[in-house]
Amino acid sequence: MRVAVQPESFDVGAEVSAFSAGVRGAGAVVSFTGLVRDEGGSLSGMEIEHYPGMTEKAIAGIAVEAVSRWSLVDALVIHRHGKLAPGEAIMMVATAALHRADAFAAAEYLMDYLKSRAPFWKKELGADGASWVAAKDADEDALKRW
Amino acid sequence: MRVAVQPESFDVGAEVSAFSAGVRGAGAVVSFTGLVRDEGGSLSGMEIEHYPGMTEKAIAGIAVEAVSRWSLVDALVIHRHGKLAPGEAIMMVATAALHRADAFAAAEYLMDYLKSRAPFWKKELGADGASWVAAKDADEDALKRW
Amino acid sequence: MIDVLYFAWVRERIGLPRERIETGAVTVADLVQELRAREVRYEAAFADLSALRVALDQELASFDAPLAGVREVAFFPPMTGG
Amino acid sequence: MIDVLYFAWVRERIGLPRERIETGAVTVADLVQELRAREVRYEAAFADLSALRVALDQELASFDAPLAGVREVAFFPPMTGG
Repeated sequence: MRVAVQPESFDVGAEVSAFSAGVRGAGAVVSFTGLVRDEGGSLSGMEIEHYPGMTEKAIAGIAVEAVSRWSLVDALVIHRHGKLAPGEAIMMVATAALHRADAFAAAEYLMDYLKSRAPFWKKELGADGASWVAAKDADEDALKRW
Repeated sequence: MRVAVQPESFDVGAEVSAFSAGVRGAGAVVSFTGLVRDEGGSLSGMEIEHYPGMTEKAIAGIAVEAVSRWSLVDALVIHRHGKLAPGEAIMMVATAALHRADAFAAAEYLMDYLKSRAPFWKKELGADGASWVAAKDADEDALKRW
Repeated sequence: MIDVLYFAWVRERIGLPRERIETGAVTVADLVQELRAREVRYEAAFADLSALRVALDQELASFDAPLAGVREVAFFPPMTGG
Repeated sequence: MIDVLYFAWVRERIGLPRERIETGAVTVADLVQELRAREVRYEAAFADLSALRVALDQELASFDAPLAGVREVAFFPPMTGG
């Protein structure tokens, strides 16, 4: 299991390759990548604030729970902070399990919890200035299914 | 949208990279990769038979349905046939959507339909000989949720 | 004349991947009856229709589907892709 | 003495990312009352507690949680990771 919180960009393909190569015995690998949307050209980028220390702990706690609940062979979470341009990868998760249902469920669980329980705050940078992204009720509701 | 049915191996990471780079505007990319399990060392590999012509048509039909139902920005399916060794990638799908729920649902839909509606047949090659993999009732049942 | 294709263990039991058949069968079920009557290897392959699937011109179909206009029939076990 | 951290728009409204505070507050809610009474920028930041979250020593907590033994309190809006 690996958790990385970093300002640097990362190579999604290289991460998926390395992750898949290290999960001998698994039958299913799922990856999710979150990209900065450009909202039809109205966004010039995004700035992500985080809570150093708590972020790493919170993500590790979420990942450990996912590994145990779905008997994962392995799990990976990478999340950036700082300034990002449209199209850039904000974060990714990868899960490896014996069967596809577990790999999918664990990846969705990781995403749902990272959205609402990992201390990151997104600010959208647009032509008319910057604005904090508001948390959605739907994201909080998504936690109830687990 | 790209569908490839091929005997050659493919580079999952390179495919995920290329796919992600081409989906400007999307906020979420999900990939699934199916790997040959080694079943604790008891399997020496797998041989996949397919129905040339029907395979491509069936997959394209499934992918078109997924793109339309979840308003995908793009979708990718690669599926191998022929002989594969443990650990090798059998197939992959990738989906790109504005939001994560659509990208996840479409990837799971693609997988459920590829399992039971794309004309592939897997044969496991073990120490005690070869045996055709039996379809699972659970895989047929999985279609009912869509 | 119709092309009949066999896949996976159906192919192995019958011992060939495809053949051209002259038939007057009206439905898939009629064709199956005709094939079963041929030889014990066909009888073995078609013993349990619930374990078989059929495609007509590369589209999944049912055993009571008509064969009129069909050029290619394929018999195979449930698919195991993915 | 306790370290108090602010993130996102809470940080922006209060105008600083962290401060050390001498307080006798028993619970988080008490501390919030104390801070609100200080200046209008604190009042603005803490006007609607339902829009705020709190962490004690880097673990999410509720506003009625006790502060005994806590070294670090953080206030922030609902998280928007992922």
